[in-house]
Amino acid sequence: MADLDPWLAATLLLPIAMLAACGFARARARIPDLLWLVPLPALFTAVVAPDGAELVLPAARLGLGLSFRLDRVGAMLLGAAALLWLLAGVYARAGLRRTPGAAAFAIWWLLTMLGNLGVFLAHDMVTFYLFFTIASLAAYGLIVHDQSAPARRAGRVYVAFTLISEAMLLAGFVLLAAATPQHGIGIDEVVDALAQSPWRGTTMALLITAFALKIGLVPLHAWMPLAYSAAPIAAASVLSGAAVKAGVIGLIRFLPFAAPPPHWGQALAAAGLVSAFYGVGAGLFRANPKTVLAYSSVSQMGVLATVLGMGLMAANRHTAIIAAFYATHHVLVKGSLFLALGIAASRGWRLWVVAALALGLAGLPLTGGALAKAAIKLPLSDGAIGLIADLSAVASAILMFHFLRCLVCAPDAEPAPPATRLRRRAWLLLALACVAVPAALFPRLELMTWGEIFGPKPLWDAAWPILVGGLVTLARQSFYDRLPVRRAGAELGVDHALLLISRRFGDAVVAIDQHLRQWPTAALMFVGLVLVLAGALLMR
Amino acid sequence: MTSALAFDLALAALVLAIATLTIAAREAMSAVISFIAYGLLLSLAWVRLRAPDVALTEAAIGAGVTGLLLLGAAATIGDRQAGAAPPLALMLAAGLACALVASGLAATTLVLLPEPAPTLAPPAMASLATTGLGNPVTAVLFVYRALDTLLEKVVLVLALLGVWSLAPDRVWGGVARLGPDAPPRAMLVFLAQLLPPVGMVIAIYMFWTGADHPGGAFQGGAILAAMWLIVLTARLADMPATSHPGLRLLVLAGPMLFAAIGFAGWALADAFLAYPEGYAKPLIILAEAGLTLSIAATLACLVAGPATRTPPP
Amino acid sequence: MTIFAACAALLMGLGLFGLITNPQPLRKIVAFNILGSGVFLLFGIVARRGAAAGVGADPVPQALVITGIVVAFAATAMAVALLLRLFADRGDTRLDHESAAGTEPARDDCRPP
Amino acid sequence: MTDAASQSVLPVLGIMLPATGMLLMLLVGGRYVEWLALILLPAGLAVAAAIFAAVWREGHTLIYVVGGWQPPLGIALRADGLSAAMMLVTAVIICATGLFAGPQFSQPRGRPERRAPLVFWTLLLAIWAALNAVVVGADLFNLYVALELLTFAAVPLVALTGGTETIEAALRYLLFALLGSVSYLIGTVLLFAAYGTLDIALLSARVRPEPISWIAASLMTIGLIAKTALFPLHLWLPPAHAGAPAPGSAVLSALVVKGSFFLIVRLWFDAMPGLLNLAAAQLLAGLGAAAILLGSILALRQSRLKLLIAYSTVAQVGYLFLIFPLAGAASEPASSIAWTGGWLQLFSHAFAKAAMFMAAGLIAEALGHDRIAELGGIARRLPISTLAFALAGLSLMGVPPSGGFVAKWLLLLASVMQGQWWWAAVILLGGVLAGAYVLIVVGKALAPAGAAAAPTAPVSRRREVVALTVALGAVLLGLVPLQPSELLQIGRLDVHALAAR
Repeated sequence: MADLDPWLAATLLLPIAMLAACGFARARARIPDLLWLVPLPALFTAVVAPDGAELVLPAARLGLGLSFRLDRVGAMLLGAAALLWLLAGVYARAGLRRTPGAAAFAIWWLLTMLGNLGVFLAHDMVTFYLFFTIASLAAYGLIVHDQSAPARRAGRVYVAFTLISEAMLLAGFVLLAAATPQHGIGIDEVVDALAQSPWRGTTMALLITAFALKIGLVPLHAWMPLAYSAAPIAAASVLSGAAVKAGVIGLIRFLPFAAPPPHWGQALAAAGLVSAFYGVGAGLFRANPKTVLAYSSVSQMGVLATVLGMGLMAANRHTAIIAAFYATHHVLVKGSLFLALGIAASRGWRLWVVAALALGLAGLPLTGGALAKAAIKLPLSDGAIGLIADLSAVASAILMFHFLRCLVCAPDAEPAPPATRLRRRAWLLLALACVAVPAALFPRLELMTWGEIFGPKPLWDAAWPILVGGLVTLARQSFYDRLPVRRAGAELGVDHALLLISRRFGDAVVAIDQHLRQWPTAALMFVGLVLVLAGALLMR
Repeated sequence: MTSALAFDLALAALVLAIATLTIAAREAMSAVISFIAYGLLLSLAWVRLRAPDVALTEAAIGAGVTGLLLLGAAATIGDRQAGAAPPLALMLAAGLACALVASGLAATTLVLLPEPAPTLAPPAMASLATTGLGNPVTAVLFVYRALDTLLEKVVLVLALLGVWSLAPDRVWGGVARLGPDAPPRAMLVFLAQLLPPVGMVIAIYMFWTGADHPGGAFQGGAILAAMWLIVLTARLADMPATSHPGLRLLVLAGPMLFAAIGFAGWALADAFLAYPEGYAKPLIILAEAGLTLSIAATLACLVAGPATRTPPP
Repeated sequence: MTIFAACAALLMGLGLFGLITNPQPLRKIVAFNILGSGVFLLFGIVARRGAAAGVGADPVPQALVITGIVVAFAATAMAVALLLRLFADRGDTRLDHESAAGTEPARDDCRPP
Repeated sequence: MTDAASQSVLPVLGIMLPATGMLLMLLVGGRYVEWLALILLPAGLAVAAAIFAAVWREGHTLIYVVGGWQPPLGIALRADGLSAAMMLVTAVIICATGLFAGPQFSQPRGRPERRAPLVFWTLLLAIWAALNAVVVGADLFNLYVALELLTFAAVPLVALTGGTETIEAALRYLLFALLGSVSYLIGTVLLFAAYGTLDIALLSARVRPEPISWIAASLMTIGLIAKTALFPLHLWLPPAHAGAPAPGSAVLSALVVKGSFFLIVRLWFDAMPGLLNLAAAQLLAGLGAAAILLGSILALRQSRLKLLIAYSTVAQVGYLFLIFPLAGAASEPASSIAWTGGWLQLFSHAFAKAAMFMAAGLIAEALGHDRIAELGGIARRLPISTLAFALAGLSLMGVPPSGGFVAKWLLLLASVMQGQWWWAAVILLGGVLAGAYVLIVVGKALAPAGAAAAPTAPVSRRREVVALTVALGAVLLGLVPLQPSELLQIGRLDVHALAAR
């Protein structure tokens, strides 16, 4: 069966089966313990399934169905995400045991995972939209898990952003289909047909905005610090590490690298640059390590958007794989940094591991981050842009030093339950993967040789931003106490204002409705409509 | 022709005046009373429009039974506060809108209708012979458009079910209360003894003649219902309980008989609700007989309303 | 016939006005009946216009009116029964209770912290 | 209508089987009512399936001339592709509702007859007969009688629980529906006066674009809109649909409001093809758009679950009216796409809304209330009902694979292709708002129970499974192809040929 890869099928069926099992009370109690098992088939798929493995559900032959395909880009992200889901699942297990909301958490977890894994495999727009939506909506449950006021607020903001992103995505997809012969929905064919689309500009705008919302490009990032600060550590880890990559894979899949329309590359790159620096700037004023990491995500996704934008400008097909590689590293490193917050990593040798991971984001030599930075240097290598890339590395380094400082100074973000040995091992494994996975994948990219990485010049190139960052941090030390530290997402007082406005608006609508539903008004409206409709019909 | 015109003019003016009175009356009771007068006058208009069948129906059901129903309701509710009248601006807007609608409809009927008017009278008359009936309206009701009539009987039964369903749970299947609790007046009792035999004769005549002359099941049924209601109001007989199998059979026999004849037509003649050659008239009279009784029972029960007392043991 | 056509249109307008503006449901029901009889009269005019083949009025619209009158009566009966039940339960016959109290104020959990 | 058509008595059976069944139920009463329902529901489903199969297989309309009297004098019944699909969906939902309502409305053995069961089962069958009469009716006055049948069956269903609010809601519903009926009747008599026929097929050949047609059509359309509860004529719907018992709400929201909508489409697409001009089509869809946006916002603002669902119906009905500008224009294939999308929206909403009301009914039964703020922990106690609600909600939001998604996709595609992007914006915004109100409920249901959570009453597992199955029906509808359906075109007039005439 050429079109039915068993691993691929198992990747999706296992989470679904687990979800189905949640319908039974006895099974439901056991599910939280088994969460970590669920991404195993996905991990195998990513490792063993051949490039181009396909899965087409039978219904697809009738018309609408779901079709999946694994390629190198998808496999990298799928593997990294599955690994993170697995280890974060191990981590979550300890905290969930016999807590009242465990089953609900497990359901949201499984749904988010299902959506997240599926989105890397989707081969047509409907499938993509399905899994993208599942992951996005289910993440709401993870964010509001502890039902505290900040969590509910974060959930509300997140849902607003997500639903708007979904709507824009759907609009973009419909425009893509409308421009495709026979209104096909295969991702390859619609992206090819985009060049001839009469709505090319609108389509690009909708898709880029939708995915930018998902990856939190400034100014569409407002939900991200709130959500990651409010979510439990395990959830924040998978959301920031894995779930956000749905937006990255979206950009990779749907940007027309082969025949890019003018200006969109510049726009995306510019937005990415703004995000890259804004994230750092904003993160420096936060004290909560979770919030700092969230802003780091804003910044890192900005870097990624810049890479994709530059690739689009240059019509460089390789951009996809490079961006995927960078994202793969980010999956693992951001996931493990979040998990570090719950295992008392602020002391002893573990602090050094955290430091290596954190500075890896700035390209610390001999880490996975250095490879990731090296890979994206290619599209970013020319002149002024190269300088900006270096500056971004410096900025990342400064932010990460700040994070380390917050980690050391702040008490554990989630003191109870105590860090178990299992949790620490899971975390350590993940930290190892941050080096091992990029190292294993890097040669396959065939971008450059190890020699080009380990030469003295490249090592120096990677190291000096860290040194500069460290020096700046030391210099900053003296001001530290004077700096105003802001609460997570405080600049988002806007959401209160918006909430108030929408509440006013809602009240107005309710008032209108009550008025319209009075008998004389409604009956008069009836007569009025008869007259208006007759008038409209007579108007020829 | 001018005297006829003058009569029509006077009639129309009177109808409109009484209608205005009905709408504008201060008290519910006077509105209902003028509505009954309005209905009776309107049946005169129907006579003028050469529609005696409709005139009879309007008088019997539109004015008669409806009037009884509304009288009862008005007597119970009276003019108790039902919310304020809408603000003046809304009244004005409503007046304007209704004036627009009325003038639009008047213009439509007076100006836009085609000449010569399309009519189905020729085919209806041409086929009349095959039905054996003399009254084309009855032919339309029971032959050409029998499905409408059948469904409308179902509507009537459904309305009765709807009314019955408003009984509180504890008195379900009980007896409907009719009229005031006070003992009936002697005059009413006298009337209730005098009228029903006459009414029944008229009703039977109406239904019987309906095949060939104006009249039929509706009108006959309505008169029977009225007679029954008089008897009930005068306490000469008791309303049967709504769970009484006999009452339910009475209500349902007509529609079910009609449906059975329809299905028999499917089996024996060519089509559902077709009548076998030569048997049309007897079958229609049979159906009408059943329907007259059922209509009488249904209308009376509709006027009597839902049960208010528990069924007798 | 022209007279009755105008009469029918005016009756419909009158009935409609009563139906819209009268706050008392019983009066609304009466107004509905006037509106309905106006419509039926329109059928009568159409029937009369269709006089042909030796009959004074087209029998088809006449039959439709008879059906219509019965349906209107059924509607009246149901409305009156509902009204009487409402009156028995509540002692008044206002129809705007629900719209005044149906939509409750905002939920607590949506209030900004 | 297309020339090819075959005589079949099935449409008559579709009406008369439930109608006579209903009369029989009233006659026998008591416990026999449920036994009769047990026979009649599958029989009616079989008739609907047979009609569907016949139309599907033969590819043309089934016609029955009642009593052998050809229109215009007589009455014909016609089952085209659309009627067949409507009948099947109706039958499935009615049967599911019957299964769901079984335990709730059963007569105790050896005790006097109870009110609610007898009334419920008879009304269920009456609604079924009426809906079938509406979808196969081909005569405007016959359709009027069918509509009244539908109204008179729906109103007592609203008042079935007997609460004062429901009585008031039923009275408002009845009075407003009567206003709609009268308006429809005026249009009918005007058309008869102008063209001498009430038969839809004959009318479509005779009707001319002239003022009397437009006046008649506007009266009929607005009258039907009042019965469909399209904004701003929705005054009666929320209290009526929220006040009825759960199986009643399911049928009312899923099917009854669609009956009158179906007739609006019959009127404009079959009886008066090509007469709907741009301005009027935009007006109708504009009302639909207002319904989508304001209905969804109002749904968001409700504090009671059943009212939220009822307002969601107000919103979802709005989508149906987008069919007029999108499918009415002569621009293939966009208009066929919109046609399929519109009907799919109707079908999938029928399933989704029925499932939602069933689930909400079970939740209310378990908790003793349906206040959204206090739903915490219900997912633990009624996981199946919560899942049913969530799946139905996903269809309303338009998440694939669900009928709601395919419907929205096709409607969006059609509006983009016709350059009427404003409808696309409305559809998308409606999806966002639907997502918000569904997520609020599901989020609350999955949240842990509050400290003051009341003990829950037990709920029948079978009824939960019925609700879930109906919700799965909405999901399964998403497996139809993403393209115009041929079935729904069977028996349709060739509008564009007529427009060119």
